[in-house]
Parts: sequence; structure tokens; C-alpha cells
Amino acid sequence: MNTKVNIAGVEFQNPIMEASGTFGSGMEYSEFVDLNKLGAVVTKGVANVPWPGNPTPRITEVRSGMLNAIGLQNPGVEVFCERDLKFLEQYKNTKVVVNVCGHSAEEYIEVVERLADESRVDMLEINISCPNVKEGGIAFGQDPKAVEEITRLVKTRAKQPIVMKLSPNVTDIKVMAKAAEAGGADAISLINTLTGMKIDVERQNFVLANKTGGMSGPAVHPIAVRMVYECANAVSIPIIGMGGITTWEDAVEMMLAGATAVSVGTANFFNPTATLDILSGIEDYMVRKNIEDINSIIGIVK
Amino acid sequence: MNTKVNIAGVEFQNPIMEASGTFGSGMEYSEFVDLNKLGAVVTKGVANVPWPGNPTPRITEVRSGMLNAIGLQNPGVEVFCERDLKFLEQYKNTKVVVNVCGHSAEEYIEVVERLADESRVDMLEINISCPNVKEGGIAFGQDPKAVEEITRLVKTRAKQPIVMKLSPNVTDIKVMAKAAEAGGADAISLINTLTGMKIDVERQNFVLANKTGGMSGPAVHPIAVRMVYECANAVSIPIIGMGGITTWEDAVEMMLAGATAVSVGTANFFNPTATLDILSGIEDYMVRKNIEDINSIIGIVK
Amino acid sequence: MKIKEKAVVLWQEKLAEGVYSLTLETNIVDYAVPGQFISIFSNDGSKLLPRPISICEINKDYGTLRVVYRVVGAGTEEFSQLKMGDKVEVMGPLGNGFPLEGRNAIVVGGGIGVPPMLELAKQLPGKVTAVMGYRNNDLFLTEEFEKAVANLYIATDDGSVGVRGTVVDAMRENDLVADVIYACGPKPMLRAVADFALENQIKCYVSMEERMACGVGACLGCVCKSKETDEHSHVNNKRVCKDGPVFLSTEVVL
Amino acid sequence: MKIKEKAVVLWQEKLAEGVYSLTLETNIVDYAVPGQFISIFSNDGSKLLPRPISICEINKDYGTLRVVYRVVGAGTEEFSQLKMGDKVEVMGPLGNGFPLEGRNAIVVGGGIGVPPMLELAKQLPGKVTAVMGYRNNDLFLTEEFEKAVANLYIATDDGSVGVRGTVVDAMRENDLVADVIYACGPKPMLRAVADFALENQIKCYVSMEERMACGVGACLGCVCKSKETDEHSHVNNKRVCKDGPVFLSTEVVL
Ligand SMILES: Cc1cc2nc3c(=O)[nH]c(=O)nc-3n(C[C@H](O)[C@H](O)[C@H](O)COP(=O)(O)OP(=O)(O)OC[C@H]3O[C@@H](n4cnc5c(N)ncnc54)[C@H](O)[C@@H]3O)c2cc1C
Ligand SMILES: Cc1cc2nc3c(=O)[nH]c(=O)nc-3n(C[C@H](O)[C@H](O)[C@H](O)COP(=O)(O)OP(=O)(O)OC[C@H]3O[C@@H](n4cnc5c(N)ncnc54)[C@H](O)[C@@H]3O)c2cc1C
Ligand SMILES: Cc1cc2nc3c(=O)[nH]c(=O)nc-3n(C[C@H](O)[C@H](O)[C@H](O)COP(=O)(O)O)c2cc1C
Ligand SMILES: Cc1cc2nc3c(=O)[nH]c(=O)nc-3n(C[C@H](O)[C@H](O)[C@H](O)COP(=O)(O)O)c2cc1C
Ligand code: FES
Ligand code: FES
Repeated sequence: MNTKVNIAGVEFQNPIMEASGTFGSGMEYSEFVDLNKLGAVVTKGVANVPWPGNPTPRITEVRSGMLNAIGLQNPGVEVFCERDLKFLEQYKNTKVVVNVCGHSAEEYIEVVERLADESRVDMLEINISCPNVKEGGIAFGQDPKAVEEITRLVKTRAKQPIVMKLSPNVTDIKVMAKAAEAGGADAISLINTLTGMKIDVERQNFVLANKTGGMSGPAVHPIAVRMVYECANAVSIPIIGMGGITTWEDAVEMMLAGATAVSVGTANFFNPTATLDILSGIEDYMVRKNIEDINSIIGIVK
Repeated sequence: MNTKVNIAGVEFQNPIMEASGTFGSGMEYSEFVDLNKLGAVVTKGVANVPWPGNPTPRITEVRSGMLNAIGLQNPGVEVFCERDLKFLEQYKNTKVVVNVCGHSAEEYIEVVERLADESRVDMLEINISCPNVKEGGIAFGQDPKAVEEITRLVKTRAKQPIVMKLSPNVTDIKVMAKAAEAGGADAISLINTLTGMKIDVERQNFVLANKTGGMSGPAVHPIAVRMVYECANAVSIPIIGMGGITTWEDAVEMMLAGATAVSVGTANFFNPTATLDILSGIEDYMVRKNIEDINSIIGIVK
Repeated sequence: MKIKEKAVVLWQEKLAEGVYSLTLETNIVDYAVPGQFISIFSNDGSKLLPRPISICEINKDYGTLRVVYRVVGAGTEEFSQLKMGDKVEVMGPLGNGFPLEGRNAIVVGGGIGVPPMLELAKQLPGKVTAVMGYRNNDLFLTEEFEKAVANLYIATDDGSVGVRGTVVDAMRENDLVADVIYACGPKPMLRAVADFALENQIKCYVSMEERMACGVGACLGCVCKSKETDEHSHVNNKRVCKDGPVFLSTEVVL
Repeated sequence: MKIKEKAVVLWQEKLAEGVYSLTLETNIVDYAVPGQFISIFSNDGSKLLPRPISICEINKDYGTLRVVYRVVGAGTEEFSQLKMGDKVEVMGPLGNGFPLEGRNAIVVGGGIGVPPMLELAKQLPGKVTAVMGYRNNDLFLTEEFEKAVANLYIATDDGSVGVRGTVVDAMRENDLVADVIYACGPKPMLRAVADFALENQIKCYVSMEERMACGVGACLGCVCKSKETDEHSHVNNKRVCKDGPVFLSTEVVL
């Protein structure tokens, strides 16, 4: 049985990653999960300098999901390299995908260049779709010209393959996917969070300090599957699918729709072993359905 | 205590309507709900001629929501006038909002003109956002120029006030709201369904015959609140808010965000008295919070 | 008259592998007729749509309804955990039910289409023959049918009990005749029974299935194709939940 | 060592209006210290995030944890329905817990901040004084505190029991002195206690609250402002779930 998948020349032992921002750099969840069993650890977004993020409350629950407005708090790329990458050294079987954020093309590039010679970094995921920061973030991700340009700029400087992470808050995700492909992206990942809002009717005020937050969790899964399907039929670069994956069925659904690999985000919060549970569910499915190679189910539902 | 709200000169005894397509013309639910107590009955979309809709399965459940791909099956405006409007004659306290669909401007106009002299029709809701029909529908609702044009065309022929129903499947809902306002809409309603997909991993096929379906129910509520809030701060025409409203809190949330009235859709399917339960919840809230006039809470969270 | 209420679980038992019998105390019983169904709702706030389940027995004296269902997914799995005294949200009775006709009727059930035939068999005025199809010898409700009908024939896919093959094989093999047939089961079975009825010029009612949302005829989610333009939709679509689930085999496309 | 498992409900009782005491059999007990908390999960698939609840008592002999909580929303409402033998998903122990210091400690609890002080009071090595604030005479856990501490002072908002006013009013009125104060309660109370401690040059630990998602330090959802640049985030943000919930009153912005 083969569960290996290959994205832009990087071979992942299996298609299961966790989603950026939901797993730190794996340290905290290593108490629950043997990180060496994951396809990849995808780190929390990292910027050129430390970002303080948004005021609290940053989190609220919604039905079958949550809103977050962390605002990309991160300690900056220096601390990240010294601490997080060093920590990840010990997990040789697992690939490391570093999620990169910035307010401007220059800031993305600064991070990408700093990471260029870090051997522990196998792939870069460029977050052009975070709805929780004022400048940069989602603004890039909603304009195809900006997507193409930033992709091209980052690609010229990056030594590792780059994955452009797309925002679902768009009219036509295919246009964004094609723009990333045109800009030279090695792969795309989707979806980031959908912008939502919750109001406290007793206090008559926003629940989140940031007013809006990014929605994630099982509630968004059907939208994510639709978008992965649309992109898979619009571009020829591989897709990392995410959005509400909670069970192995959700992961298989995403792969049938066209994802080469999948990321598990919010599910970690209520099931710390979600990634490995999903992996073993997929393996059972493969045995039961007589699937020799996981690659044979990618995008077969058309 | 005043629960009356006024939209474009039409006075609704309270802000609670049900959402188009989830309630037929009220006939079926009249076994559970005294229609005379609702602010308005919003009918299933009606076209110039009968539409057969999509093949089945048309419905599937998703977490905290559902996908539907009815495809606007309807018996056409003639039968609608003879049967449905006649049925609604008896509910004098309730306003009637007729939801109108079409494949082209001409088809919308044909329906609007046929309804012009029907005294039982208090308002028209123009559905330019149905994701489940190939032509027309959502295509109009995703292009601001088309929104403005169709609004203008319909407005010139309509005798009743018109509400433009917007699609959430857009990058910037404010742009669509402004386009509707520019075209002369008397009000806007939002959100219609979000396009989603579900794949059956055992059969390795789409669950819905139509492949994609419109997502509705509690899962979409935070997105709807955010969009209502954005529109309320972008246009000055009134807003009818909908999307996942299930409890009175959801309805109040929507009004605090800026909706003058609210529609309850999917919730009817698991709670046939949802509309009236929500109404009485709002009345209790008003008493508890000492709110004399429901209008005083509209859009106050900023 | 339709009711939505919390019913009380009086009794639940396992009848066969994955097949459960649930007896509910509910006011729905006052209005129920054979062939109708009820919507059962999950207690889990993420599973919102009704699970339509046919009525298997109606006991007006005790105020109880019995349903028999197969565990196929998360909803029916949840129901199978219900214990005496638990409450469960139900709505019904829904749909039209079987017209009680004929002096000589055959009731045909296949798999989980067997249960709705029981109350029908009990209420039919004339002589009733039952033909029940199962996968294998893991039968259920056969004792109840033996008591309720004049003749009971069983067909199993593997031939372990009764006729090897389908219910139609059993009907042909036993040269069954009747003036009306009632059938519930998977579509291919309904199609075969309808063909058998046509051949033998017997009136035939079938009970249809489709994914539902409202269960009351409002959402147009659950339509099946009708041969003639139908009165409600004017587009050859009949609502399984409201115009059905029982149709004349000649009025719908099977 | 953190555990995620289904705990068994051994006992649940109502202590006061809307306040419940839940005793769970769980392996978490083996690793728990006072001031830590557990995440309790809803059985409802639409309510996914953990409800963080402080540990009130740790009984290693019986393998049980006790938590005391107030019903404030749908999650705690659901927990209040749990009955002996039910199972409930829990994760823990989470957070750092109170350092056990001082020869002369004051434990201060306000409202639903009272419970975590109980196990602390029991485990503190020196003499312990407890100051507990309640809304009115609907007290809870006071008997347990009477047994566990040398002196117990009560403050109520309405003056119906003990000192009328806040816990700080009670501390001032009784001229309490100590070499360490531990406090849990609403932010304004923590602020007042921290000020009192500063005035009297007493070391003071406070237990903080914030909305959580992961509960283990990964998501950065639950931060509070720290006075100095902190080691993990490098941006003056401390994670309540991992770096806390217990902080020195001087290291965080209250
Ligand atoms: C009129 C009618 C009568 C029925 N009577 C019975 C009966 O007596 N006994 C019995 O075991 N089953 C019966 N069924 C089928 C039963 O409704 C489904 O097996 C059940 O809804 C599955 O729910 P689940 O949550 O376990 O499965 P899931 O697959 O997890 O359900 C997901 C969703 O799909 C819907 N769904 C899944 N399968 C079906 C189906 N076959 N028909 C309609 N909706 C479905 C569910 O209602 C739910 O909304 C009947 C169906 C209809 C339409
Ligand atoms: C470290 C810590 C320890 C706590 N210890 C206790 C305790 O011992 N006893 C007790 O009664 N309460 C305690 N709380 C508060 C408790 O977590 C909330 O009252 C509870 O989560 C409310 O859940 P709900 O579903 O009833 O309310 P809802 O308002 O319906 O909850 C909705 C969401 O908001 C979150 N939430 C709501 N209120 C709070 C809050 N005050 N803090 C954090 N998240 C919140 C919930 O976890 C949930 O995700 C503690 C909180 C923290 C952070
Ligand atoms: C708390 C939280 C923090 C996140 N931080 C990031 C981030 O730093 N960079 C990023 O690209 N995506 C971030 N995301 C988005 C997730 O990686 C993922 O795209 C999204 O949550 C959908 O997946 P899910 O539904 O499985 O969580 C974050 C999501 C959450 C819930
Ligand atoms: C089964 C179904 C049918 C619908 N049909 C229509 C329709 O005919 N016209 C329309 O404008 N919206 C239609 N809608 C969209 C609803 O009116 C509403 O905008 C949407 O469902 C969001 O609200 P909810 O989450 O409360 O259901 C339909 C929705 C559902 C679920
Ligand atoms: S389920 Fe809504 S019409 Fe049948
Ligand atoms: S809740 Fe995730 S870091 Fe604290």
C-alpha cells in the first residue's frame, strides 16, 4: 500500500498535514501525536519581525466551527529559525512546510530569503489570505493581478518550492488559482478561513475584539470541497486541500475532489490526535476498497 | 412595545419572515404556524413558466447545515397567482413578498409585470443569486454591472417595491449592495446560499445530482452576519437579513448588525414553528432589555 | 393533523444485525395510518435534517407507534442507542399512506421495506398474502407477519430461507394472484414488482424513498418523476413526502 | 503528561443556584496539581471547542477530580444534565498551577473563582486564610473551606453574610497579612487584590481567564498582556492556557 504523495518534488510519506496556525510548530501537540508520522508539519505563519497579533477575545465558537482573529501573532523569523526549526530537526520522516506572512511583498521576500538556506525547510506556504490583518493578507488574495505578482516575486527568491494559500472570500476561486499558477506557484493550498462575525446580543457588542474573524471547522467543509474541486479542474499544479477536515471521510472527500494532500486544522482543537486518526482511517479505507496507491484516488470524481 | 418595521413604505407587523423556498407559499406550514402572525410570507421563487428543477438527489445534510439543489422548480406565475396568491388572501395581517426568478432580464420582467396588479403582492424579491441554475441566477448576482442593470430594468416595470436578493459567493458584498442601490432597489436581502459540494466516499461520486448545492443553515450564520453588517455600513436602503437564523438570538444578532427584518429558512425544516418561536424570543428580549421599539436596535452595533 | 413533539422511548430491541425496533409513546399515533412515516430528529445540533422512518405498527390503545430501521449512518446509529425513558424529537404522521383496498392483496417488502407492510397487513380488509425478501437467514418480523397474514412467502438472496432469489421470483414460483399489490423496498425491486403487476394486470401501489428536508411538501427536495404533469408542481414532479410516499406504480417513473 | 479521554461521571450535585459540582473518574488525576484546569467537551457535534474548568479537588486515592462550575451557556447547561455513569470527554491537566509557597498564605476566591482555591488551600504547606466573595447568601463550598483552612472570611455583595462588599473589603477590615496571596475571580477583583498585595508588599499569584481553542498553547487564542516581552511569543503576550492560567500579579496587565 502506498500512501506517499509528491508535491513539486517533495515526497511526503503520507498526505496528512496539519493546517498552519492550529498546531504551532508541533511542539505542544507532540505530547499527543508522534510528529514523525505526519506527512508534514505546517508551521504557524511567520513574518520578518515579531508580530503582536490582535487584542483579545481572539476566539469564539460558532455552530460546527469557530471564528479566530489571532492576527498572525508570531515571534519573527529569527526566533522561529533558532527555536522552532531546531525543535523540528528531530523529526526526520516528516517534512516541514513553513507558512509565511507579510504586510508587503518586501516582507514576504525577507522571510523567504532568510529561510532559503535552512535545510529543515522543505516547502514554503505563502499566506496571501489571512482575513485578520489590516494590510497585506487577504487584500493580496482577492485580486488576481496581485496574486500573480506576489507569486512571481516570491518564486524568484525562494529556494524551496512555494505553495500559494488562497482565500475563499472570492467570487471565483479558479481565477485566483490560475493567477497563482501563472505566477509560477509550485502548488496551491486552500481554503483559508471565511470571514465571519458574531455579536453578543446581551452586551450588544462584537464578540471578537477585531469585530470579524476567520471561520473554520466542519461548518466550512462543503465550501472547501467545492473550491478544491473547482481549482483541480482549472489548474494543473497540485492542491493541498483543507477546511473543516475532521474525519477520514472528510479527507478522502477532499482527495477525491482533487487534493494531493490535506491539512487538518480546527479538528486538532477538539481531537489532538485528529491527524493520525484520519491517517489510519484512510489506510483502512484503502484496504477495504483495494486501493494500492493513494495517488489513484486524487481527483477521480468529476 | 412596537415590533412594526417599515421597508420601502410597506409596514410589517413584525420583522420575522420566512426565507424563500423553505416554506412554499405557506400552505404546508400553516398546519404548524398561524401565518397571520408573521411579518411576511416570502414565497418560493416563481418564473414566467413552470420550471422542472434539477434531478434528485436535491438535498443533503452537512454539519450544522444542508446543501440543496432544487433548481427553482416552480409551477410558473399563472398557477402561482391562481393558487398560491388566492390561498394567501385569507391572511390579511401578513404581507406577501413574492420571490422572482428568471434566466434573463426578459423573464424577470415578464413575472414582475404579471404580478404588477395583484393586490395581494406587497413586495417583490428578485433572486439574482440562486447557485443552482445554469443560466441567470447567480451569474447576475456576481457582477456589479449586471446587478445594477437588472435592478434598473425590473424597477421600471415593477409596481411593488423591489428587494434585490444578493449572493454571498462574491469577493465584496458591499459592491453588490451598492450596485443594487444605484440601480434603484428599494431594499436588499441577503444572504442566499453559499455554493458547496459533498462527495460520497463509498460510491466515489457526488451526493447531489447537480454536483454542487447551496449551503444554508446555522453553519452559514456568521458569514451572513458579517455580510449584513458590511452592507448596512455601505448602503442606506433597508436590509432583510437571513442565513442560518435558528434562534431568537440569531435574529437579534442580525438586526444589531443592521437588518431591518429577518428571514428564517432552513430552521423551519427542523422546527416548523421556528418563525413564531423567534418572534416570541425577541419580544421577551425587548421586555427584559426595556426596548420600546424594535427599530431602536437596528444596526446599533458598529 | 401533524404533530412535532418529544416522544418517549418505551422499548427498543435489536431484531437482526443492524436492525432495530423502536416503540415510541407519541400523540402522532392518533392520526397515523399504515404507509405513513415519521421524521425522527437527532439530538445532535450538527445533524439537523429529519430521518424519515416508516410506521411499522400503530397501537392506538397504548398510544404507541413502532418503527423498525436499519443502522446505515450517524443518525440511525444515534437512534440505536436510545433507551427506555429517553426522549426523542419526532414529527408526523407524514405522507399519504396506503389505500386499504382489495379482497385479495399481496404485500411485498424487501429488506428494510418489510416493516411498513406489517401494519398494512393487519389493517387490510380482505385476505392478505405477504412476500418478504431478505439478504439471508437473518430474518426479522417474520413471526409478526405469520400472525397477521393468510400466507407468508420468504425469498432470500442466498437461498438460506424460502425461495432463492427476489420477491418476484417467490411470487412467480408460487403463482400468486391478487387484485392489489402493495410494495416497499429498493427501487429495482419496486420496478420488478410493478412489471409483475402490469403483466398480470394487478393494481399496484409502491412506497418511494427520496432525500428529504422539510418532510411536509414545502421545499421540493424529495420529488420523484411522475408520468403525467402533476397538479402541485405542473412539471411531472411528485413530492414523495406529501403526494407520496405511496403512489400507483403506473403514475411514477420507477 | 496530558490526557484526552472519556471520563466517567461519579457524582453530580447542585451546590447553589446555577452552580454544580461534578466528580469525574479520570486518569487526569494522576498528573493534576491545584490551579490547573481541564477542558470539558460537549457531546453535541455543533459545539466543538473545549470548556475550560478549573480543578477544585484532586483525590488520587479514588482516582477522581472534582470541578465546580456555573451554568452560563449551552455547554455548561449540557454538563449540568450529566448523571452518574455518563461519560464525558475531557482533556488535562492543562496549565501551570499554583506554586505552593509561603508559611502564611491567603487564598482569595470571588464567585466561580472560589472552587480552584479549595485544592490549593488543602495542599499549601503553611497556615492558610481563605477570603471568599459571593453575590449573596447562596454560598457554596464554605463547609469544605472551613475544614481546610485556619480562618475563613466571607464577603457578600448584599451583606447578607460576612462583610458587605468585596473580598478586598474583607481583607482590609480584618487586617489580613500574609507572605503570599493566591487569587481567582473576575478581573476587577484580581486587579483590586493585586493592588492590595502591592500596597502591602505581598507576593501575589492570580489565575486568569480567556477564550480558548486548543487549550495547549498552540493556537495563540488565549493570550493576556505581559509586562515584559515574553519568552515564547516575544511580543508581550502570554498564553493563559500554557504559560498560565496562574501568573504573578506583577508580570501581567490586569
Ligand atoms: C419515506 C421514507 C421512509 C423510510 N422508512 C424507513 C424505515 O422504515 N426503516 C429504515 O431503516 N429506513 C427508512 N428510510 C430510510 C431512512 O430515512 C434512512 O436510512 C435514514 O435517514 C438514514 O439516516 P442516517 O443518519 O443513519 O444516515 P446518513 O447517511 O448519515 O444520513 C445523512 C442524511 O441523508 C439522509 N438519508 C440517508 N439515507 C436516506 C434514505 N435512504 N432515504 C432518505 N434519506 C436518507 C438522512 O435522512 C440524513 O439527512 C425511509 C426513507 C424514506 C424517504
Ligand atoms: C482557565 C479557566 C478556568 C475556568 N474555570 C472555571 C470554573 O472552575 N468554573 C466555572 O464555572 N467556569 C470556569 N471558567 C469559565 C468557563 O470556561 C466558561 O464559563 C464556560 O466555558 C462557558 O461555557 P458555556 O458553553 O456554558 O457558555 P457559552 O457562552 O455558550 O460558551 C461559548 C464559548 O465561549 C467560551 N466561553 C464562554 N465563557 C467563557 C469564559 N468565561 N472563559 C473562557 N471561555 C469562555 C466557551 O468555552 C465556549 O467556547 C474557566 C475559564 C478559564 C479560561
Ligand atoms: C486559530 C487559527 C490560526 C490560524 N493561523 C493561520 C496562519 O497563521 N496562517 C495561515 O495560512 N492560516 C492560518 N489559519 C487557517 C488554517 O490554516 C486553515 O486554512 C483554516 O483554519 C481551515 O482549515 P480548518 O477548518 O481545518 O481549520 C488559522 C486557523 C485558525 C483556526
Ligand atoms: C430548499 C431551499 C430552497 C430555496 N429556494 C430559494 C428560492 O426559490 N429563491 C431564493 O431567493 N432563495 C431560495 N433559497 C435560499 C433561502 O431563501 C435563504 O436565502 C438561504 O437558505 C439562507 O437562509 P437559511 O440559512 O435560514 O436557510 C432556498 C433555500 C433552501 C434551503
Ligand atoms: S422533503 Fe420538502 S417537499 Fe418533500
Ligand atoms: S487556547 Fe490555544 S494557545 Fe491557549
